[in-house]
Amino acid sequence: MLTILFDGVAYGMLLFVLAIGLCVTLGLMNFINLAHGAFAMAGGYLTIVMMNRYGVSFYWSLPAAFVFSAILGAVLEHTLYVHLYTKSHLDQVLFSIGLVFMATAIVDYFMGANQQTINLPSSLEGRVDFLGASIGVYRIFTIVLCGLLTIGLQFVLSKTRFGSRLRAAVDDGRVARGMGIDVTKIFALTFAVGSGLAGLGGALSTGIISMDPTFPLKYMIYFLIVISVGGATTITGPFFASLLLGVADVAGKYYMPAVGGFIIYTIMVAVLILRPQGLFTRASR
Amino acid sequence: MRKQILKGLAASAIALAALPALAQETVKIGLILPMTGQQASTGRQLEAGVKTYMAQHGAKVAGKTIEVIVKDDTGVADISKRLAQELVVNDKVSVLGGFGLTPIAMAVGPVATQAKVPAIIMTAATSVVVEQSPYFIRVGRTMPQMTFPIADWAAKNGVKTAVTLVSDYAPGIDGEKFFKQRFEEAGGKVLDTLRAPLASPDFAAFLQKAKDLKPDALFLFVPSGQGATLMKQVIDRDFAGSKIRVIATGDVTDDDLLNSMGDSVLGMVTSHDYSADHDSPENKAFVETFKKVNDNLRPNMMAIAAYDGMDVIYRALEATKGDANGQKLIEAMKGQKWMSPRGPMEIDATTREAIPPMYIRKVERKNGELYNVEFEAVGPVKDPTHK
Amino acid sequence: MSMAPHSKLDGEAGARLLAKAQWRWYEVLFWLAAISLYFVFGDFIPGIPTKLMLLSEIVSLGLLALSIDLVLGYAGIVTLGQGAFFGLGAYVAGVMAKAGMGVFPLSDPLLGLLAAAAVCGIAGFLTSFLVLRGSDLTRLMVTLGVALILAELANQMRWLTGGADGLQGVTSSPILGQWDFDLWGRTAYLYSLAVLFVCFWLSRRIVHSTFGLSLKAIKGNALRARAIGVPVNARLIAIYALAAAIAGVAGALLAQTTQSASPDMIAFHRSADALLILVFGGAGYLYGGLIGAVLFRVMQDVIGAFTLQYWQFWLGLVLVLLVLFVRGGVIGLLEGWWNRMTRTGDAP
Amino acid sequence: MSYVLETRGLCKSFGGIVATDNVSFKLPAGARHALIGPNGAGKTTFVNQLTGVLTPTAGQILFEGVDITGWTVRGRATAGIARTFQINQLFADLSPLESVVLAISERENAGAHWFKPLGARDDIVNEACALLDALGIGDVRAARVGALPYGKQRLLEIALALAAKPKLLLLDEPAAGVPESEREQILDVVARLPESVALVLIEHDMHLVFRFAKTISVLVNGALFCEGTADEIARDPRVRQVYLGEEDVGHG
Repeated sequence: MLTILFDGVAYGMLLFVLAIGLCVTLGLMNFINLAHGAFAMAGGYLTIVMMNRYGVSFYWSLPAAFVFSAILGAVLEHTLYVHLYTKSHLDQVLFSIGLVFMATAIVDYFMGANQQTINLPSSLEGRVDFLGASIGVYRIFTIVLCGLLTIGLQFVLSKTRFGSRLRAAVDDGRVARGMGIDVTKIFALTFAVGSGLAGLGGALSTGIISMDPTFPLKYMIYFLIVISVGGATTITGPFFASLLLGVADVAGKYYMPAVGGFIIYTIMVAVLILRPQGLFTRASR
Repeated sequence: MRKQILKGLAASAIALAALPALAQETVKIGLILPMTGQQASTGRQLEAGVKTYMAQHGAKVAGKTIEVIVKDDTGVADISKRLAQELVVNDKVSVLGGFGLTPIAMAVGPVATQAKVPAIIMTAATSVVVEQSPYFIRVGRTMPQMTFPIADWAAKNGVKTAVTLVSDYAPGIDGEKFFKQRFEEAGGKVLDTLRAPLASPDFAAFLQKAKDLKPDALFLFVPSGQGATLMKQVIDRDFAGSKIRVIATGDVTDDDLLNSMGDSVLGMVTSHDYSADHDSPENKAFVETFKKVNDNLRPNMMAIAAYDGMDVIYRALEATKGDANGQKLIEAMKGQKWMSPRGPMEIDATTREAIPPMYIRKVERKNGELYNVEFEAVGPVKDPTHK
Repeated sequence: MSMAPHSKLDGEAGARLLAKAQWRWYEVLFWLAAISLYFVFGDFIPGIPTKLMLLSEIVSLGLLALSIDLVLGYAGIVTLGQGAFFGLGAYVAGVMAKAGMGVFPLSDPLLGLLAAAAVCGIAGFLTSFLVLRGSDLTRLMVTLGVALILAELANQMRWLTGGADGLQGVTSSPILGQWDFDLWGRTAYLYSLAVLFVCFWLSRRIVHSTFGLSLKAIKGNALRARAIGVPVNARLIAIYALAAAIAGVAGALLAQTTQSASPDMIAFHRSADALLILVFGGAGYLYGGLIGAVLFRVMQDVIGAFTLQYWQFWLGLVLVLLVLFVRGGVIGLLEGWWNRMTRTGDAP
Repeated sequence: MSYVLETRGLCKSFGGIVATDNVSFKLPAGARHALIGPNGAGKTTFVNQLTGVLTPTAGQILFEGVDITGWTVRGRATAGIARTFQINQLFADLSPLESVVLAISERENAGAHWFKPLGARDDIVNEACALLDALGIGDVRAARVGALPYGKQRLLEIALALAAKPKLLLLDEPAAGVPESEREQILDVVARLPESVALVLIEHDMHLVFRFAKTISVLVNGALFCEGTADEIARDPRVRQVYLGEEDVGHG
């Protein structure tokens, strides 16, 4: 029971880190970036290449994946995405699906089509007993790391100057510009951080699942579910939504294998019908 | 009267059309493979296997030039069917081959029957497929052929209870069914049968459930190319620590992926007909050429099936002296026996089913790489479902 | 109120409105071209390969895109779940063909089409209530969610659908007991084209009617539409259900011509492809989906011929460039050119 | 005297903010009434409740003696309440003719006709043309609405409202933002509206208010501050104080 709960929480946390960048671009910049998974894939493959080809430690690969995806995000934001902010949601959807296709083919070309994984350092392998339940060390690692990230993000957004500037830029770009805030720069930075977090999520997920070129498409649906259930206007919304979905999915498959596959989709549709803005958002927005 | 004339005209038109076909100097082989999408790695291995065969044996047989046309069906059945029709009608291929998944073979079956073109099943492993068309020949293997040996081995080696975890699609369900049947016949007990969705990224719930049932062994089956994720999570769940043996068909410890799985899979026992490590001169030559032609890729069970598929076609053409007539070719394919890199192979003369040699293997480290090392030869296994 | 006397132009005003609904020469040309493809690619001319199976597939895909055009291009509902109805239609037709066991008229493809349209129309009606409110994003997600649930259902109901392996043993009977599906795809193409034309003609009538105008009005400004008395929800429900029925027919066509039905037909990429195709061709023109389907598949076929593994890259690139530089898809592009040409022609 | 519109104790609050405070209001048939008040007095909120865009927190709305409080926007539109919007709410991609044809078709219950092509009904097209001509925008009836000059768009707003043949017309700042040169045309149209239509003008422009309104209500902080004839209101010192301020009221 406790094991299942832990597995669900770890799965949810991973979903959260993978999806949070998308929440940021969608909720704060009102931009649908379905290619978000491609940045996660970039981080995942970077980890695989660094560890398997160059023998870099897993712990160093994580920040590297963040930086790599963030730079990739910043470059693409500056060259491509910046033209899309003013276009319709539909255009954004099509554009980013086009990017996903390209990313899939590029990764296939350079990395091959087969599943690739890493071997975790021995310090993260194995299981420990906790209150009588056996829990994977890596899952604990994931939970702790993602928890810290969440707190950090929440802090940055609500307590720092950058956070308040970002919120101002989002509320009304024109006014913010008038107040001397460099909106373009703030958006670029936000996008880069969002992509970087995806990269980190991708790197972390190589510890549980393996990478293949279809990753962005396969996981896109999960990201979107997290956001539509949690709403995209806060950090805490997607966070709780991820946890809910992770636990519901794992527990559902454990206790009711026959209907396990339906659970998260059903939750999503139910939430969207009852609360179109998401389960954890304030109704006023 | 008029009808008869028309019929006569039609007949002569067919005869005319047939004449140049006979005289043609090239024999075309159409391969329908998943080159993109979820099954892409399967497609790559199959294509690589064909390339290897051509590199070893050249493109000429019985005075004919062999031309291979590869089409990407992205692993989607309705596209495969269309491609098969186009290959037959436009490219006038004499043989079809490939088919990454059971439904794809099922979709192509009617085309093969209608066009009277032999179709070589290289990948699809559900038993019933081969019965869908009299022009189907299987050169791979079927689920019962793979699962019987491991079920027998488990029963003989102290495994009393087992849980099965398979992908929820036809071969997976076949695997579950035949493992349970054979294992329980041998006196074992299957405690539960778990099915994970085909596109499941997280096996945690299923694995935990299997672990909580405390069986002696956990039997696994997932499609080739998808074992890496599963094994990662199996290792993470520490079955060894709970004294649960993990056994599987060879698809899980796929040669293509094995090296990336790491030392944690050392000692895992599986059953299959092919290992890149198989000790025979035929296999040594095969692996060597394969790696040379395909950028140091390691061949897996898909590659060998494609290789043997080409072998069957070449030998059939030799037997017909280059006649690519579908009826003659399929007759020449039935009952073939030859020495394959995986050992002595045979095509059943009546059921058109492959009879591959089966082995029990254990993952070991050799020359710094992980291999499925064969330690028990089961011998040829006939598919028990065909009457 | 002191009304001004009727202006002399009134008759002309009505005629001009009516003229919008008249068939243009280029439309006739389009359909003639579609028919002529049968003779060009039907293996009648030596040296030209048969492409009728591909063309039949394009017709089915184009019909799916057309159904999306009705809801997106005219009524303004963004959907990522039209594949749900496509797949449902495919299963209905597949199950009918299988259950009919070749007994006329039970297994007749036309009956299968009607059944698919009816079932999908009802399914569309039932799910339409989910898309009535909410933003673009909510609608995208809800439609996608419905499609995912349906795909999972198809996967689970193995006894009816064959599960992940798809429906096996679908054999299509000859149409009306007369025309059997052949290896060249000749029957399949003519059949598909005829069905496409009927659906297209119906859609064309609809978008040029008052009902169609009210959809455009709702898309343009739902608040104002309500204020002038347009029953917005009823209209949206009607068009959504109708589009679902057409999508079901498209799916049924594919199932009958390829004799298969699998969860893949409901899968996300099917909906996404169709949406891409529509926007690629140009939404809101009816022809956008059809032209988009032709270009998309031909492009895939041509690119696939020289780069078997990496065609996705080029397809993605085309999409990205399209969004960045072209408004209104291929038809929008043509329209822009045409307008510029005629304008320079008018200049003295 | 029969009232075309009546509200009883109408209240609307958003969270803690009271936007409409116990408004009881009566409008006789054929009225020429103006609703005035300072910015943020709740005029548009009040109109939105009358037309059903917003649901009141408490109170009743009666139209021709029938309680319509729970009715939908469309139900009220069909019953005979029409409005123009303070900010243009038009169909940018349609032509004025199409817009009006649609409005008339809906009135005639012909909006759901899906088989006959648009323009097949001569009576509807003729009526639409006549209406557009009457409002002086007949010459641009085939143009794209989104491309029309602002003044013409304002006129189309009125045309769309009139197409429903309403018994009550709510004009929400009909001349707001219209350049001086096009202004007179709109004033003229408002002046010529048929007697049978009861008119409520929501307006800032006192010039316009005193030119047309026979009676006036003043709304302050969501509540009815005072009511009376135009003359009474113009002379009322309290109104001058709270609302009109320094402005010279007498000149209308």
